[in-house]
Amino acid sequence: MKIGILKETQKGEKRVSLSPNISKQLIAKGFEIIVEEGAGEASSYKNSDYKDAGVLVEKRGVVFKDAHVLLKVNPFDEEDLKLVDKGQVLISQLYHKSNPKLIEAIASKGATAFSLDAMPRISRAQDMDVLSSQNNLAGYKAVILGAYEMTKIFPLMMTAAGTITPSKVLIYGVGVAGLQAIATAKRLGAVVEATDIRTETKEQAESLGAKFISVDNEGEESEGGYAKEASDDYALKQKEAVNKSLFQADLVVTTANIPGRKAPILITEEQVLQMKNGAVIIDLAAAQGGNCEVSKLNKTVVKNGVKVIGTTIAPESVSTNASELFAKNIYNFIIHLTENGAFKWDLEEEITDETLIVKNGKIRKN
Amino acid sequence: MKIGILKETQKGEKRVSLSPNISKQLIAKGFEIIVEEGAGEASSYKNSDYKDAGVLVEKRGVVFKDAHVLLKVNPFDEEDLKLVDKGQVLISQLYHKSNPKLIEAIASKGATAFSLDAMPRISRAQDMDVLSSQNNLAGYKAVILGAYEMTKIFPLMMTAAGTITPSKVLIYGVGVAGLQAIATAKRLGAVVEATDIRTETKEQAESLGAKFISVDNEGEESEGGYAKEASDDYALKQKEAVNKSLFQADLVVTTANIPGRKAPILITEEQVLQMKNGAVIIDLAAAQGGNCEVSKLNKTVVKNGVKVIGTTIAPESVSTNASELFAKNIYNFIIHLTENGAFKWDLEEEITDETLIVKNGKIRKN
Amino acid sequence: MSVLLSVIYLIATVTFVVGLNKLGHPETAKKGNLIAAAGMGLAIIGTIFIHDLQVPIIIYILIGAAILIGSIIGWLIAVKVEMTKMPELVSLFNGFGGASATLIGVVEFSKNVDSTMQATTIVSGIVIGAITFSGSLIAWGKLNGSLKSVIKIPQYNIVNNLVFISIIALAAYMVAIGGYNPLFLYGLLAGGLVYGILFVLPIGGADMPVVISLLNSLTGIAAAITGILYDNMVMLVGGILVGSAGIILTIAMCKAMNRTLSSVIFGSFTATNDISGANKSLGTIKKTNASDAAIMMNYASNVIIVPGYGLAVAQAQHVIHELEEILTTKGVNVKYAIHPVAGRMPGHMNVLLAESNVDYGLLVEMDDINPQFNNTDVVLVVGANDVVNPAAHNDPASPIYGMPILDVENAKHIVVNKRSMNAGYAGIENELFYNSKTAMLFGDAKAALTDLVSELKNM
Amino acid sequence: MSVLLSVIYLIATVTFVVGLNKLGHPETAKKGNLIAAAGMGLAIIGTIFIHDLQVPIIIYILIGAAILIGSIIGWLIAVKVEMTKMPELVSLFNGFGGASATLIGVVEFSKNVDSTMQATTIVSGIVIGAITFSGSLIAWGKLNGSLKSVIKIPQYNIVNNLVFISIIALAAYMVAIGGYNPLFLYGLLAGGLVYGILFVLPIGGADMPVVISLLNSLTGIAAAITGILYDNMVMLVGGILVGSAGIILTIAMCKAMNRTLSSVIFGSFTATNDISGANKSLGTIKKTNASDAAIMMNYASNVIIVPGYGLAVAQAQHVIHELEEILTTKGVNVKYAIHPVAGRMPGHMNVLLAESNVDYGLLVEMDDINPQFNNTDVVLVVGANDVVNPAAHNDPASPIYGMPILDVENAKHIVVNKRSMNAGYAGIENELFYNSKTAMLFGDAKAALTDLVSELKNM
Amino acid sequence: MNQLIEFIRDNIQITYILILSIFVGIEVIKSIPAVLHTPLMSGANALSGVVIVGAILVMLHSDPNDYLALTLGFLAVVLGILNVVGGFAVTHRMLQMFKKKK
Amino acid sequence: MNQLIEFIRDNIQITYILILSIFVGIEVIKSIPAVLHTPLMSGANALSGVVIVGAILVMLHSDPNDYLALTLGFLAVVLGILNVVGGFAVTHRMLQMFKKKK
Ligand SMILES: NC(=O)c1ccc[n+]([C@@H]2O[C@H](COP(=O)([O-])OP(=O)(O)OC[C@H]3O[C@@H](n4cnc5c(N)ncnc54)[C@H](OP(=O)(O)O)[C@@H]3O)[C@@H](O)[C@H]2O)c1
Ligand SMILES: NC(=O)c1ccc[n+]([C@@H]2O[C@H](COP(=O)([O-])OP(=O)(O)OC[C@H]3O[C@@H](n4cnc5c(N)ncnc54)[C@H](OP(=O)(O)O)[C@@H]3O)[C@@H](O)[C@H]2O)c1
Ligand SMILES: NC(=O)c1ccc[n+]([C@@H]2O[C@H](COP(=O)([O-])OP(=O)(O)OC[C@H]3O[C@@H](n4cnc5c(N)ncnc54)[C@H](O)[C@@H]3O)[C@@H](O)[C@H]2O)c1
Ligand SMILES: NC(=O)c1ccc[n+]([C@@H]2O[C@H](COP(=O)([O-])OP(=O)(O)OC[C@H]3O[C@@H](n4cnc5c(N)ncnc54)[C@H](O)[C@@H]3O)[C@@H](O)[C@H]2O)c1
Repeated sequence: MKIGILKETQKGEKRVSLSPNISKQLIAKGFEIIVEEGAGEASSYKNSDYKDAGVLVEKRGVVFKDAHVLLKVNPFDEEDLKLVDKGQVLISQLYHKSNPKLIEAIASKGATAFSLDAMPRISRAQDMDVLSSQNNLAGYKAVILGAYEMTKIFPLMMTAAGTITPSKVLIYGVGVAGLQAIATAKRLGAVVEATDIRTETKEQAESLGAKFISVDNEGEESEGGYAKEASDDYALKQKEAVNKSLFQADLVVTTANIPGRKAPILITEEQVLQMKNGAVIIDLAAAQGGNCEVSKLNKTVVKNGVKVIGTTIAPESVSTNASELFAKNIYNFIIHLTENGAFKWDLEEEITDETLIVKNGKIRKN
Repeated sequence: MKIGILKETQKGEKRVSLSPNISKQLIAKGFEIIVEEGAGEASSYKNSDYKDAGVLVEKRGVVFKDAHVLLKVNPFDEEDLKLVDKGQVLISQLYHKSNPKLIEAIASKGATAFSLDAMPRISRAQDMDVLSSQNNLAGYKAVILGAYEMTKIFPLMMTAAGTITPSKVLIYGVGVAGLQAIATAKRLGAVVEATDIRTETKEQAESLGAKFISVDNEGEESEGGYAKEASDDYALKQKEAVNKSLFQADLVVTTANIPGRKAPILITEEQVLQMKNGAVIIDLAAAQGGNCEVSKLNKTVVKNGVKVIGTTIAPESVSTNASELFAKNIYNFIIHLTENGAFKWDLEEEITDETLIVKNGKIRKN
Repeated sequence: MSVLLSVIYLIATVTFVVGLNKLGHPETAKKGNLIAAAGMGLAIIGTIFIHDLQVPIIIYILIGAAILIGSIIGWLIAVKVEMTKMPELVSLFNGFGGASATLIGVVEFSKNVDSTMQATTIVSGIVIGAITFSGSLIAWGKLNGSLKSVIKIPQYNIVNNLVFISIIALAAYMVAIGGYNPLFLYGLLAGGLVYGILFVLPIGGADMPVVISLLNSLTGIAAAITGILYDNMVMLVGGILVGSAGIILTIAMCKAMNRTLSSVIFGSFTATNDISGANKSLGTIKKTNASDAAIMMNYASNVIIVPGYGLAVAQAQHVIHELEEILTTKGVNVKYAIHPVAGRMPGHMNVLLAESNVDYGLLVEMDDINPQFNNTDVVLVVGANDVVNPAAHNDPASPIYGMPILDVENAKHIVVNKRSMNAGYAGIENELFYNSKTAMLFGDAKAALTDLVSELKNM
Repeated sequence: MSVLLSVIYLIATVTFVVGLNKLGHPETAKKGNLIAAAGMGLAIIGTIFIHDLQVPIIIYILIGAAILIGSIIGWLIAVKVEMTKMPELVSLFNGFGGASATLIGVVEFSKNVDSTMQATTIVSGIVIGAITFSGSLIAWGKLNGSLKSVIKIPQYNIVNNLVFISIIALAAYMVAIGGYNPLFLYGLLAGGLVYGILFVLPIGGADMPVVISLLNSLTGIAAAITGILYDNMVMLVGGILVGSAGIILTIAMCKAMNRTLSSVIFGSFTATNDISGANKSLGTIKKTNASDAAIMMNYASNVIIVPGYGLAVAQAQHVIHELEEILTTKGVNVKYAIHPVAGRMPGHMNVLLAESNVDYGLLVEMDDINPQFNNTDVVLVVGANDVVNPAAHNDPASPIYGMPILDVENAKHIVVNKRSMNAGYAGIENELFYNSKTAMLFGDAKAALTDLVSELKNM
Repeated sequence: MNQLIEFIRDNIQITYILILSIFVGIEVIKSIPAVLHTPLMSGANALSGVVIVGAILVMLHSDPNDYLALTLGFLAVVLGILNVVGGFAVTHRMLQMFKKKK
Repeated sequence: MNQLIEFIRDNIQITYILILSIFVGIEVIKSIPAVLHTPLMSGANALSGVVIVGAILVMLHSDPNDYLALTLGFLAVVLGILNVVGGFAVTHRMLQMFKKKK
């Protein structure tokens, strides 16, 4: 079975779906691997690194033609699909719930597609869960980015030239990214608060040293580890509970997502206007529409002295680690889907079932 | 006595020499204060903030004309000096040892000048020591900048998608900035090593959790808390001792300075070429010529995959805190130099003696 | 009594005190046992040979034979029996001591009832000895499983008290009338035996050690009473030592089990203190305490710590580092086994342990540490659950089936610290806790580890 | 002896044991003292009134008068004297006890020398009592300052041993001949007195508490000997208790001072163990240990911790947080006073304490905390030096003159932890360490704080 | 009560010995670690075998023709020595686990 | 040596009492905190005043005309009671510092 690694085409993306190191491990398991020229460059993997690992380095067209399985980090786009053939298996993050057109296009090609972001949130799937591995890095980098953009420092310092009070950091959404953001901000000495719709996250946030802002929660249950969409009533209560902290915050990191939907708006423009001069908001949900009303993807918007940075670029900016982890996830996933180097899908099995979106041109999920 | 706050003119500088808050304290002590329009803007102090503190907000020319004492963060430049009058007292960082021309210019004006960077390194002077207060912030921000620029994360993480090894950080120069850099990198979970010519810094570095790289040191003594210039022999030994760590480092922060001289070259181009692909060097000594051979002030140079960032911009980038601390230093200094709101200089006294560079047109130090 | 014998008895008494004292510290306990044993040997030999009686040779032969037989049997039993059977053995031996006291009383009763004082000592010796004997046998039976269930006697309390009162009454009457009356004697004997049985029968097996300690204390008292009878100092002092030390020990044991003495004795009538979440069908769990766990680790060569989410919840990262440090200074080889999904976010354990400055070199990844559990003496699992759940290997129906776990089961001993028997993130039972190698150290991780550290410091 | 008196004595003996036991724990010590005192009162009253002698009323009056006079004087002295004079008072009282024993011996020697046994007891009672008496008086003199210098006697060792041997010889001879001989008696008395003086005279003032404890133990033995003479149990047991407890206490006190008993007794001949860097001209420093410092803090209401560079060097940030936590749980109000230049970089203490998760709210800036030292019971200075150096206020010549410092001198007690008397960054002496309120807790900060924590845990 | 007083009068020293022994027993055991509970109990059990001394005395004082007394005495000695030897041996084995490493 | 043996023979119970008392004294004091050293020493000192009992006995047994004995006895009582009362009182004052707060 031949696996093809494609170069990412999305702007700003520096990752690659398979690292030389992991490729080598797959080859040892009996797979063949082809990589598109220069695919690893932005993650500091040279073509020669791939060659040394036993990977064929080829032009883009060759990869599409020769590979049975095509790997990407980001969703396949129109350009890609032109080159896809019937019977090929596509693996990447497809965000199928918000991308019905893409899914139809794949189906119309008669291809098969697995979406990595559809991975169920169960313990044994954790080593294939790219959302986990990438959001984790995103949480870290969001805080670093925030610290970089701020004109204040994080820690408390009592010095001869006066006392610097610690920065106040507020985290919306205590998922994987939110937790890592808490940990990072806390390490740097900030006073951290966090809030989430799922009540079980209180203990988790506290276990990392953050203060949790509880919002009265009636019936906003979670589903399979993911949050459901919040009611208007909840949104109102949340604002009330969080506003005091928000208006004092020096850095706000928002990470709230609802799988398959637009990200909820948690900070309105009106709220931004009441924030501290010099505060920074890092909106990690920008790609899903943003948690902050004023944020624009990949732009820095300054509103009344508040910098609002809409980004998803965070994990890509630690591309070396991000690519390593992504590759390891892919490796585990491929091993899960194969037996002795050939596909063997058990559709009764939760992981395969949930991630297999299109099977030989037939859409299974939407 | 009227004290004038000037707007900084150096490119990239965001600080201001006196904050509204500290101005208010000085006014309470009987001083009058004038501020140049917009001087505080980049540190997020509005003109109205100054007004509320009781400070007069005036055009540039008016400040120069009315004030007895003129305050700046950076050295007075030619433009400034044009407006300076006989009998005025200038206070700022003058770097008089490396700026003999400036000192002569001031003297020729018949003015008086105190240089804040000439502050003796004694305990009771610490609350007037701007080098300490600013370098401290620089050390913090240098690491944040480094973390931002790197494509790796700092901490060790053992995750389902594999283990991320901790980043290795190497600090040259364990002065004020170096110590804070150690502390910050350590907090973020990096493995930190440090080296310095002064042997007493070993214990200090270790007290912050860094490993100290000792270099055989024969006769490279320090003077009054500052380092002397190193011998060639020392430089050679240093390279030997540090190279192994340098070639493995993910982030290098250099802070080595010798007061009144060019900064020593500690990392040659040849060494940079042997460093890891993706490594980052933050050269905080860039303004004094840099500790790294290839670094250029305020530029990012990429050499063989290694990013070398020459900067002094670090403290400015935390302008809010930096201005606060700077102001507090100035406050303490002015209180030290005055009695009941009028100057009273005791030239026998170490602090006054060391910082008073030009007295009524006569150069005292060089 | 000859001076020599007096001195010998005196020395024996001193060895008893010194021996008991040394038995109270792990480092010296063995020595203490030997010292006391030596003193006892001395006292026995002295008793046999130093006296001014005219004793026919046959008696010496009999005594010699009795001692030989008893010694050999005692030695063999003690050496042969499995380690796990030790407590029941103690109970058995204790019963023999009680029986011996009773027999002495029986013999003496027929000979020496001159004074009220003597009568009192003899009669109480008989009763106490008999109670100890039958009680110890019941305890032994319960521990070795021959007496399985808790036996409920109807109207237990009334029957019990009636027997007790009758014994006292009979004894008092016997002392009062003074003379020898075999009927009364055997009545008394029977009463004591019955009361011993009644006393121990309703107490649950888990509480047996406490009961044995109590009975042991009684044997001591019986010995002391016999000592008074013979005006024999070593018996008197030795017996009283055992008696008072035994009572204190009994109370200490109750405390260590978090119970009161009365709740042990009357325990079967009150509610049992179940641990929330414990699943009876998986078997029983074994509880331990900080002191025992500390000693285990103190004497181990290799200890692996498995941190989990509970460590983070308890914010016990600083204490666990202290524990690791103190063990290391004691020459124990300590490592942390970091499971990739321990905690609630990737790298959760790393953040936590970095905060307390744990050396990165001590953190070992799952794949590297798993082969090392084989020669690990003690694994300390702190607030982890799913990541050490063997269901991941064994139970295809489990939601974590197929997830790699830390194979702590391969270690010699496993100590698990958590607050209750509640499940972890995956919400499933963990068989590991019911493993015979596992001892549960219940409590908040911070408190429990702090206790461990201070126990270790005192060693 | 009447049964009642026997029982009374028995009860008194028990109160002595229980009282001593309770005296060993801070919480119960007061009660222990009262219990023992009550027992003592009982024994005295019993002795006076319960006997079958025909005693003329005049004797009762005399006894009553003596008791009244002694009680009033004793009470007044004890209540009036300043707290700091307590140890010398103990010495004085102890001397009186010894004198009492001697006097008894003197009286009895003229009456009751029937047997060797009696002679032995009486003679040794006299000698021991006399040694205690004169020794205690010398100790008292040394402590209250009347006997200032260490007095060196030429050929001390030889003289000392000669006196000792003469006493033994004379005593043995007196026992051997048996009869009453006033000359010998007073010779013996004089010998004892001289030996007591010789014994204590060369020992330095700082070691006096140990000597007092030793003499105290001797008084106990004298009392016990008198008890044997009268076949009086309460004296015998009470005296022995004091004797053996006193020896153990003496050894414990030596240990706490890091000395051996022999080095105390022969101390004046061996080198003194100076602390490196201590400056004699600034006065003397007072050393303390973890246990005392812990008790001080345990019973304080407000404690302020002053961390300095040494805390960072020792990496003791985690332990200090533990200390703060345990004090807080004990109801003590704990804060950290952060000097702006403590450590070696701006914010050094903040980084350190944040690492161990100390609540930011507990860190108080210098200007805010300085007024609070006034009502602070204990300040614990850990590895700080320059930032608490009063020279900044007092000494214009000092390099730190004019620097604001933490005014720890205003607190009631100051405990300073550092490794030696070495200077800090500024390289100057610190008078604070010689302040009478200051006690030095020497040692690496991590080890010292760990000890403090475990002491506190055991309270 | 009367008898108690009588006993005390006649045996005042024994009473002291009794009470002091109780104190020693209590003090000696105070605050021992829980792991040692079982070995200590076992050790104390062995000590309680001191009753063997009484059994031997019974034998020594027995008339060689008083078979009942001899038998009972014989049994008492056997049982007593069982307690002693078995007790110490078991304790010793239990304490094997406290071997110091290296 | 002979005398010791003699003493032991005649006073076997006293010997037990002696030895047990020594043990009790040792055990009771073992491992007390150093702050309590001084109060404890003071308390023990007060207890050593038990010698007063002997002094009283001297007085009780004295012939009312034996002035020497009476005087010495009187002195002995005064000194003894000084030791007792003063000792306990001083100890009590020392222990005032261990008041529990609140
Ligand atoms: N690492 C990740 O990225 C991640 C993310 C999401 C989910 N997960 C899942 O989380 C689980 C992690 O496994 P784990 O073994 O670390 O945790 P776990 O299975 O959740 O078990 C934690 C145990 O700690 C105990 N505990 C809680 N608080 C405690 C305290 N204060 N003191 C002592 N014990 C305490 C709890 O028992 P008591 O209540 O009885 O004390 C609980 O059983 C896995 O199932 C994993 O899949 C991991
Ligand atoms: N904060 C800043 O930015 C900065 C920068 C440069 C200089 N300084 C200067 O540094 C000084 C700071 O004052 P400070 O009071 O914090 O420190 P310090 O005056 O330097 O005193 C520290 C003391 O800690 C003790 N110590 C060292 N290691 C120890 C250990 N392991 N355990 C216990 N004690 C230990 C040392 O005494 P032993 O050797 O006897 O143990 C020493 O006297 C000031 O003079 C300040 O001006 C400050
Ligand atoms: N067991 C496993 O193997 C496994 C693996 C990965 C993740 N997880 C768990 O799954 C959960 C979701 O993780 P994620 O980071 O991918 O989630 P996510 O990215 O979908 O969302 C981030 C967070 O935002 C929160 N959120 C959504 N709407 C909100 C609102 N209106 N207000 C406030 N908060 C809101 C969510 O509750 C979630 O915590 C986490 O608890 C994570 O630990 C489990
Ligand atoms: N006592 C006080 O009041 C006070 C106040 C501020 C600073 N200080 C002390 O003064 C000292 C200097 O501080 P700074 O940060 O301003 O110094 P700096 O900025 O002049 O130099 C930074 C560091 O570079 C080191 N260095 C110079 N040449 C080197 C070489 N060839 N190789 C390696 N290292 C080299 C120096 O030793 C110094 O530690 C520090 O120890 C600081 O703690 C004391």
